[in-house]
Amino acid sequence: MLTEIAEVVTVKKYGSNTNLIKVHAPGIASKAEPGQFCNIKVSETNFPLLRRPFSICEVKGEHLFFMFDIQGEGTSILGCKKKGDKLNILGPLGNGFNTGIEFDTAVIVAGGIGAAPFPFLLSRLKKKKVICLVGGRSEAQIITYGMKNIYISTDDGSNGFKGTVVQLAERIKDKFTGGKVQFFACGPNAMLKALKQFCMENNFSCQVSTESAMACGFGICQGCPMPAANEEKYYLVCKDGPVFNAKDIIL
Amino acid sequence: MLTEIAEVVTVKKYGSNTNLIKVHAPGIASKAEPGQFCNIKVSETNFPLLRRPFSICEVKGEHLFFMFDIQGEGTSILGCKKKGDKLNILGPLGNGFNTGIEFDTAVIVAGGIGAAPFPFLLSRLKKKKVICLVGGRSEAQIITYGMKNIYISTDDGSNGFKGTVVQLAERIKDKFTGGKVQFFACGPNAMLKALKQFCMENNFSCQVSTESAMACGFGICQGCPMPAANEEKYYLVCKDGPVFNAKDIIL
Amino acid sequence: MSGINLKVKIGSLELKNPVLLASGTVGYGNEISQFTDLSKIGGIVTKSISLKPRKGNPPQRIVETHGGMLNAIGLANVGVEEFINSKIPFLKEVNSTVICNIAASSVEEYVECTRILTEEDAIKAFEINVSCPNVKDGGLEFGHNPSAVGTITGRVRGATNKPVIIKLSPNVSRISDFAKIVKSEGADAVSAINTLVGTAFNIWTKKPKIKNITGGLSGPAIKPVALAKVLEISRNVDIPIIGIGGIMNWQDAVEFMIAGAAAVELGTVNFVNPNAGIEIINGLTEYCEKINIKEIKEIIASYQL
Amino acid sequence: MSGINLKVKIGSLELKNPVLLASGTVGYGNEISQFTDLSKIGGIVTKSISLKPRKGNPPQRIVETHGGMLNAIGLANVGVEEFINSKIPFLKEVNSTVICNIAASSVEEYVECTRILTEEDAIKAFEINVSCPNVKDGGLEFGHNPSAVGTITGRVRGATNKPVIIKLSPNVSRISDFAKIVKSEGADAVSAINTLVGTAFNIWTKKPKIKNITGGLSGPAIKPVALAKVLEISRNVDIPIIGIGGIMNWQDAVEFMIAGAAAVELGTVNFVNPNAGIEIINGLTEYCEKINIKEIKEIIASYQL
Ligand SMILES: Cc1cc2nc3c(=O)[nH]c(=O)nc-3n(C[C@H](O)[C@H](O)[C@H](O)COP(=O)(O)OP(=O)(O)OC[C@H]3O[C@@H](n4cnc5c(N)ncnc54)[C@H](O)[C@@H]3O)c2cc1C
Ligand SMILES: Cc1cc2nc3c(=O)[nH]c(=O)nc-3n(C[C@H](O)[C@H](O)[C@H](O)COP(=O)(O)OP(=O)(O)OC[C@H]3O[C@@H](n4cnc5c(N)ncnc54)[C@H](O)[C@@H]3O)c2cc1C
Ligand SMILES: Cc1cc2nc3c(=O)[nH]c(=O)nc-3n(C[C@H](O)[C@H](O)[C@H](O)COP(=O)(O)O)c2cc1C
Ligand SMILES: Cc1cc2nc3c(=O)[nH]c(=O)nc-3n(C[C@H](O)[C@H](O)[C@H](O)COP(=O)(O)O)c2cc1C
Ligand code: FES
Ligand code: FES
Repeated sequence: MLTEIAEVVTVKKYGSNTNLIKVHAPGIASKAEPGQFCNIKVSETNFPLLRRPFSICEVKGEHLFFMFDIQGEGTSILGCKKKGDKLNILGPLGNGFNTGIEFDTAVIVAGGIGAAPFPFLLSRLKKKKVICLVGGRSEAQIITYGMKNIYISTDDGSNGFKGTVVQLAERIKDKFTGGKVQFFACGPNAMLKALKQFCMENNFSCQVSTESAMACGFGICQGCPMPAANEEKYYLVCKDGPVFNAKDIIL
Repeated sequence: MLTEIAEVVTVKKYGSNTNLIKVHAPGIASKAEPGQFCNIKVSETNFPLLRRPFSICEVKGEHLFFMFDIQGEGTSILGCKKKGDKLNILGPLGNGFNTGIEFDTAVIVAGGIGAAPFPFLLSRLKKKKVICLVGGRSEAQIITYGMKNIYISTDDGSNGFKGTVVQLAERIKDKFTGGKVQFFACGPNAMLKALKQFCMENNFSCQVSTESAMACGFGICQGCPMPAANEEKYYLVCKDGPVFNAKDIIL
Repeated sequence: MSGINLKVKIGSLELKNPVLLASGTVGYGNEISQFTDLSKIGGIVTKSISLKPRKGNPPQRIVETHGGMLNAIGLANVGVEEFINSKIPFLKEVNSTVICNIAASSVEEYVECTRILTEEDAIKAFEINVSCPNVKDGGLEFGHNPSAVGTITGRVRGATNKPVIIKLSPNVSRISDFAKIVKSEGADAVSAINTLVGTAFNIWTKKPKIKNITGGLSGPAIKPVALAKVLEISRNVDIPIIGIGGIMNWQDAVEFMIAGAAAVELGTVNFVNPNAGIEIINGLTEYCEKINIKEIKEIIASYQL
Repeated sequence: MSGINLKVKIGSLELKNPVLLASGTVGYGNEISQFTDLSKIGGIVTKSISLKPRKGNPPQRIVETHGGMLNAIGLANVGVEEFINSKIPFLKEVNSTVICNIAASSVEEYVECTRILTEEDAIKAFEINVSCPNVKDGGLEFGHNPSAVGTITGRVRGATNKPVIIKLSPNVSRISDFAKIVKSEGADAVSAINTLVGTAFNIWTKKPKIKNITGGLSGPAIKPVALAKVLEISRNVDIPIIGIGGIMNWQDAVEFMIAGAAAVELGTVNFVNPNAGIEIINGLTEYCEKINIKEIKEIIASYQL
């Protein structure tokens, strides 16, 4: 974990509301693991006050990529960055996906901008079988960047299966074969909750990257609790997560 | 007075810390008088919260020019504007210089960025004799943009007369001849105070453009009081000024 | 026009919409009318008036802070007589609801001002400022003393038949205790909040940036505090509330109404965007359409705790 | 090194410089030590400790506001025993002054915590949090009740020989009244301020954005209020003050010291810039050089009113 002043290299539009920013941050890039995130100060002033957390989307050499949707003031400012601008970045933060476990097939489940951490993860899964399920409200929210072997769902049916990405998983579950199957998911907590249910019923192991409001991003504010499943306590999303084994938490 | 969304045309550096911004604001441009000011929102967010007041430096057709020094966050943001950016501007505000009175020779006295309103004023004094006294802490603060027949003073003697611009006036006062002499001054209130003293002693009529912290710029907050000389009351700098007859106020 | 009804009532006072311009941030209406159409605004609360004119505090009176500003205007105002002679005529023409804000240094002065001004047809209600933090001989002590606030309320109540709104100070432990007292003394409504006491220093001169030493903090910085005060009153006292504090846009106005406000007042935003009132009114209409309600008043105190 | 002396004293407690990290914004020191060199910091105030572990409030616990943030952590902490076993060992190695903050729900619990923890050599002083706005069964009532605050102070005083600092609530009419009482009950110093009570609503769900309904407002938005409270105490009570509230940079720290603070605590800024403490310490040195003083303590309460 370190604080790095990173130079912006490019900001590219991807789809209607999604942006991909590339920054030069050799220190963080050399340490990052898939599923970890960075906490980014989007301005040099006190406005907005807090940093904004973003998953590490890709690492290429000394460069980091973040993929983000414009939500509010923080992401708007980030979307307006130009080549040469400086960003103050804390990272890499949190615990990423555990790929050290045994598995043969990875099922990726991404909801909307929840696609962000997967290009990095997939770059580490070159030797595995991979199936990607990508969901969104409608076609405009479908992000397949860096994915392969893709199945799509949209709530309104404008692209692929009509329904949620978890309903899609249910539908195509006979494809989840090929040795030991491991789910990796990221998206709104409601989606993760439904997916956890699906995985429990079908006996799939599932890692989820969760979201929470955050102030610090590294464990000092206690602002990001996630109820533990087996103990009367909260984990911290920023420090104990953002990736959890779905069965360890109450979504 | 109106609210106009003006497009930035150019931002140019003038000297080390001074900037000249040109914006397209036909509505305000058509109404502006020398010595009036505009209250500018430098960002589209609530940070910084308040508008920033700037004298109208020049009007050319549908364009307004403002000259400003980088002081703090507001002027820093303004200095970073690019062609095509939009600025929300209130103006023209306040009472400008009164040029409808009888005089033959105009003596301009400008301290530092106090030079800002004079290019516009001088464009209206083409038929008068004009003498310009320009002062600053040192050479870097001397702004002669749009001036003519110039005498310079610096506190440290790095350019022109060594001393204040009012001491310079004292030194060269035998040049203030040619019919009825009218002073027009703008600069820090301390300079204006000394100049008022000088003008009283020498019987020159003097108009001063004053400064004050401002919230609204058009008379609703009562934030910008200026003590009246002959009555137990305050004028408002934004509404009754910023230009006053020096003898009417207590500087 | 959309079929949305923006009318609200503050006791017996009907407002065509819940957006008022706050005392001290709109003067007597004339200057701001050059930038906005006051006839569309729910109501105008005039700058605090005292019996005699007040010169106000010496400069510097204001300073910007992060997300806010401090002011110590010192209730500069023209006094009751000049108000009637030169300000009311303009206000009569405006076609908005005029609420007259009164600030005084003694109970007698409050009563006297009310007694004189209640004769003016143009004035539809009174807002009694017992909470200005910048006047040394008045305001502060009143605003922090429940029995003084009660007395003023009762006496002003006796001096007019028009609706009486008491503007409460936020610089107290429990603002709802004050709301209870003013309700029991006959007030029709409360407005909350006035500014928070604050200060700022120049680190080179070591002097306060404001001549009066302390000033009142307003603007978006104080919005969370103001909302909590409105909610506290709403949960504890059955009295109409006018919500004030840091409202910059229609979303903020909605937040206040959800927290319990029957109407809102816009303060500092007027300095930055003198047309904010109308933009907020338009935003409220759109909000009603989006959440599919016909009358804005349905959202008052609609919080789901 | 420059010849500037940054040492200050809070009663008998010597600090190598006046910059402390505030309770609840630095945890127990371990996480932030990855981003900053804690041995350079004047002192670390640990997260409020209660006798038994506290789980804290359910999410959502925090929300950003303009220039600030609301939090309702609910004093999540590991409890005294675990604190001693697993946190103190790290703190011992840090080479900074450790101040232990205690929060409790009863006078007895305050005393018990102090009695146990005073045995720990690593702890150099206690900061007693009587003002956390987010704990329903404790904090709030204490913090707003002068006699309760007095009782806690006296009893804690009796339980330790180490310096006792009482952390005051800003959500009261006159904070200096509380400072007077705690002084008379033997406190060595006060710290001011804790957070302001605030709230925020989601306008679509009509629910509070924070599960606890209200939270504590911190950050630059509250700086003017915090400064005014520090100044009020400084002008009325002769007791060392630790200034807290919205400090983001060394200029802010200087402002607090001018207003009366003998030291300052950094809160929210740690989340944004975990190295802020050291940057501020460097800034203080430069400031002393610029205004040509040898000892930072000369600026304490140097206001020119
Ligand atoms: C571990 C983690 C990883 C994330 N990765 C990504 C990513 O790769 N790409 C991406 O687009 N988004 C990601 N997000 C969400 C992203 O942080 C928010 O979209 C962003 O903070 C919104 O900021 P804003 O100022 O634009 O929005 P605003 O709505 O103005 O934000 C206001 C406040 O709410 C907080 N907030 C708003 N939405 C969220 C949210 N969904 N999660 C947490 N806090 C929120 C903000 O931090 C801020 O304090 C991630 C969140 C977390 C916790
Ligand atoms: C009528 C009038 C005309 C002006 N014309 C010009 C001009 O043409 N060119 C120019 O460079 N400057 C001019 N100024 C001063 C200019 O407004 C300030 O330099 C500017 O507001 C500083 O903003 P900031 O955010 O960069 O500085 P900051 O120091 O960060 O400002 C903080 C706060 O102090 C206020 N403030 C700071 N300095 C001044 C000041 N000197 N006068 C009033 N308020 C101040 C700001 O408005 C703001 O609220 C004028 C001021 C007035 C009142
Ligand atoms: C410059 C200024 C002057 C004010 N004058 C008065 C006043 O005369 N009487 C009064 O009751 N409130 C006065 N107020 C308080 C406002 O009416 C309002 O309660 C406060 O500013 C909070 O709202 P805001 O955050 O929207 O500004 C004044 C506020 C400001 C900023
Ligand atoms: C997330 C968070 C948690 C806090 N927890 C505590 C606490 O446990 N005990 C305490 O005395 N103060 C606590 N505080 C208050 C801070 O110590 C400090 O008084 C307050 O935040 C104001 O300072 P700031 O504006 O610099 O943050 C907390 C503040 C924040 C933001
Ligand atoms: S975000 Fe601060 S502890 Fe997790
Ligand atoms: S700046 Fe508001 S009255 Fe002058």
